[in-house]
Amino acid sequence: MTAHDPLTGPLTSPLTREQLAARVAADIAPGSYVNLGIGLPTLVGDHLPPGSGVTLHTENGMLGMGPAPAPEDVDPELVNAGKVPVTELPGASYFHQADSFAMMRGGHIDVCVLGAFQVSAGGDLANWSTGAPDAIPAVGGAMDLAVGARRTVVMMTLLAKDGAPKLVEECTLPLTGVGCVSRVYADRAVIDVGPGRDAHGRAVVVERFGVGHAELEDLLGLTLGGEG
Amino acid sequence: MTAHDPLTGPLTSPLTREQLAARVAADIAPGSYVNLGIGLPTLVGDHLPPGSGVTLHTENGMLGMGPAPAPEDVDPELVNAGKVPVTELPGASYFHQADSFAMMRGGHIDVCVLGAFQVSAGGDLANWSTGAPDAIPAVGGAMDLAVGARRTVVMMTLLAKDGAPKLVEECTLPLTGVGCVSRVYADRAVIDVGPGRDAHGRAVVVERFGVGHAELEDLLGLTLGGEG
Amino acid sequence: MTRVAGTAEEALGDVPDGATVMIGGFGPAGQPVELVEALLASGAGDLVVVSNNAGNGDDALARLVRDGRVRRIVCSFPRQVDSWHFDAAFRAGRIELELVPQGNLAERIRAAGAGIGAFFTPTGYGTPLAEGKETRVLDGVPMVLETPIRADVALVKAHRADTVGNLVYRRTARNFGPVMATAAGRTVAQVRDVVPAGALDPEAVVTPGIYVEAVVALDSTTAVAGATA
Amino acid sequence: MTRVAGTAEEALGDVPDGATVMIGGFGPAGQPVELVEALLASGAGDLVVVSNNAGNGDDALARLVRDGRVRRIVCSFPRQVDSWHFDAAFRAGRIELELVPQGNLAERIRAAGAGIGAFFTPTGYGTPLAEGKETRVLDGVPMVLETPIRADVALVKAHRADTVGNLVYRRTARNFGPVMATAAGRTVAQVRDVVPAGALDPEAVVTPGIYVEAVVALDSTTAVAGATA
Repeated sequence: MTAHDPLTGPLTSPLTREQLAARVAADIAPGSYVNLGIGLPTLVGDHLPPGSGVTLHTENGMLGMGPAPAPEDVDPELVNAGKVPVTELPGASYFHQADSFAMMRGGHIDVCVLGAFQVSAGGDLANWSTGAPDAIPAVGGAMDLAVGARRTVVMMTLLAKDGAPKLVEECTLPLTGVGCVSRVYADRAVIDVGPGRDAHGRAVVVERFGVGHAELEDLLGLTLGGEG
Repeated sequence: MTAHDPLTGPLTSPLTREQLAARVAADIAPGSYVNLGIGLPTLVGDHLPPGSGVTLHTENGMLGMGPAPAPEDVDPELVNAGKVPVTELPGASYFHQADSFAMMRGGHIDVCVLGAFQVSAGGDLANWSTGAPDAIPAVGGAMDLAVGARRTVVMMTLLAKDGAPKLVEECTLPLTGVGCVSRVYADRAVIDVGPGRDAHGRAVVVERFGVGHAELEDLLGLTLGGEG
Repeated sequence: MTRVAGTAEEALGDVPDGATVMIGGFGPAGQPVELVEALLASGAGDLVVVSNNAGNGDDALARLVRDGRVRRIVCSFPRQVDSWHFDAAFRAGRIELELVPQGNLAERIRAAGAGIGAFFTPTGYGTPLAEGKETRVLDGVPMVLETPIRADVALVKAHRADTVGNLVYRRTARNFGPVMATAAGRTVAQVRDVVPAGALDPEAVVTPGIYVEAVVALDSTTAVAGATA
Repeated sequence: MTRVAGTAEEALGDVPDGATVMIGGFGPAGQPVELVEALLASGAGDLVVVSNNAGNGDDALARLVRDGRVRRIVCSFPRQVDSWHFDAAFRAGRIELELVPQGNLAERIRAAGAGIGAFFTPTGYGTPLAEGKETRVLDGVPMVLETPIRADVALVKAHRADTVGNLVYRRTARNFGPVMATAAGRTVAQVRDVVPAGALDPEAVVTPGIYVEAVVALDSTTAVAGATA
């Protein structure tokens, strides 16, 4: 299995953040309506080819979001869900929070790309709480995004900073949503989970980046489908 | 008990339709938001004093509805809930059906004036179906209006064309809403029902027009409160 | 991504037999007349129609009913002075009717578009239209559980579209269009004209283009006295 | 009938101790800063605040929290890089938190304004935030029953009002304002300017005046680069 064309041929090492963003972007069909979660997924916007007709939704109330403004054009009343200044593209529209989440929760967004602390083979997602006892809890739109889009995918590193696998048999952190993730895009592999897992309940490797199938299984401590 | 001032003193006969409309209008506080049901209640609009600041809602999607247009200004896209052409006053706004009924159902309309086939002493309303077996059923917004406004009042003749009382102990026709009407404005009397009925469960006469208390009780076949 | 179609037929596309079709409008105001004509011409039958009314006079919806193409109608006010085709079909038992209070109709359609599985409302409690439905007293108010209404196709009329499918409406013709547009697998809008993306005020868009699969400009769409932009 | 007030204090009016107060805004965008300052100055305490965030830096909401004036906050995202006052109060157990997913927050507020007694949503199912809540599988999807959130007073920021209280907003500062305005006993809006009734396009009004008890024009309300009408 080889890496995707835009990444210029088979890779012998994990993807960089930008390569990973490009890989996610390559799977987004032209004309899609897309929500990019805060953090890593935001990078995907820079890799959507011009003329693809992809429209970005931001759940704080806008369709047709454009890239960051020039410093002199920053408008504190035009921000994305990460409260970062953005711009307005032709054909944009604004709506209030209930309408914006109705758009998300009603299944109208084609693809939602989220970050994650953990994803399970069954597609469960944990991305809002580290479970640390002294942490200040905050959830924002994470739970709505997780279950609302037609297709929810995760973009993350395969391992946490401490080396712990983030693709797991069962999530140990507080859940964001149950069985909601269909694919994980990680630095070392693209892996189908949830509805796309195989008949044995195994996550299925779609593509590997500089790592063998067995090595991937060792890293994760999981048996994975999609051998070969 | 005497008739209301605008009606120029005590009356010795039942109110005309226009007098009744004026009587209803006299009880609407300045600045109120009001919905007038189709049919008889529509007449109330003509009796709201200029400068009263009363704003009319029409449930097909408008606040700030004005009177009928001149024939040359009729716009088929500007109609009231009875599908009759109306006009737009300064400060008007348009909204879709879910927003319009949210406004009604959420308790934001101060007063809703409805017609009725029957009203019970407990404030039950029957105004959408004659119960005739061959009738084509139709309900429109009647059930939403009945229970949605802060105060729902009924404007009707006290007796049906066949002489049957329309204020009754219990409605026999299919209900529109339960315990939702607080006052009945009729050609022969103003009568409180529902939450305004007395401790004996009797409807309470507030005002009579050309008819004695006992005579009213005879007409209706009911014992009524508010004697004297 | 929204298609800009050249004709009502092209905008309508394929509507299979048995489809559920929402039709906007409150009486004639906001009724997508040419799209319903196209639906009539398409020959599709065994339809479930969701619409506030059941046709006026001999309009296209009335003719769909007359011709037995509508198996079932979900509707708040089928009876009108000129609803003779519906009246005849109903009395002959040739059409099923689900009568829904107008506010429940709007809210149930919104629920479908917004991903709400069911909701409790006071409307209809204790009336024949709530018979057999689950009830519950919430905050002291008796309420009825109502479920979403969704469709395969929604046909709506708006005033103007842009090329990415954003819609604005005109006066009380707005009525059911914006909620129906959210609740169908595919929404088709007829408009007076289609302007370039960026020509509509983003603050004033009522239906964002994400809800609109196709638009078609038809001169007749806003044929009213004193119609302005 | 909407009051046009001359100052933030006059617009705010009386907010009793123990009141539930909705505060619009998503972070700083759309936050009614001067109205919250007026609330702070009013001395009202024991408040329940409903707001997406729990204050930024030393802004008025953060100072309400710091000064122990907020008993409980209903909120989707209290944690921010500069939410030090909330963080300290929460860790010290001086404030109760009801953490609500943002879409549930918006929809529960809308439900209060729309007369919906409760609704089923998939959001949060199977997570700690749905613990103890009623669940039901609807159409094959497991859902959670959520209830309305209402307030005594809503404080919102809009871009412009007319003299009968109609509001239009600006860009993503719209966020929670329109739903909060529907869900409170009394809604107060700060705006950049107040224009005569009839000066706003009736098709573009976002919050109809029926929802607005008072408006106040404050020059600072839209203090942004490139702000236009």
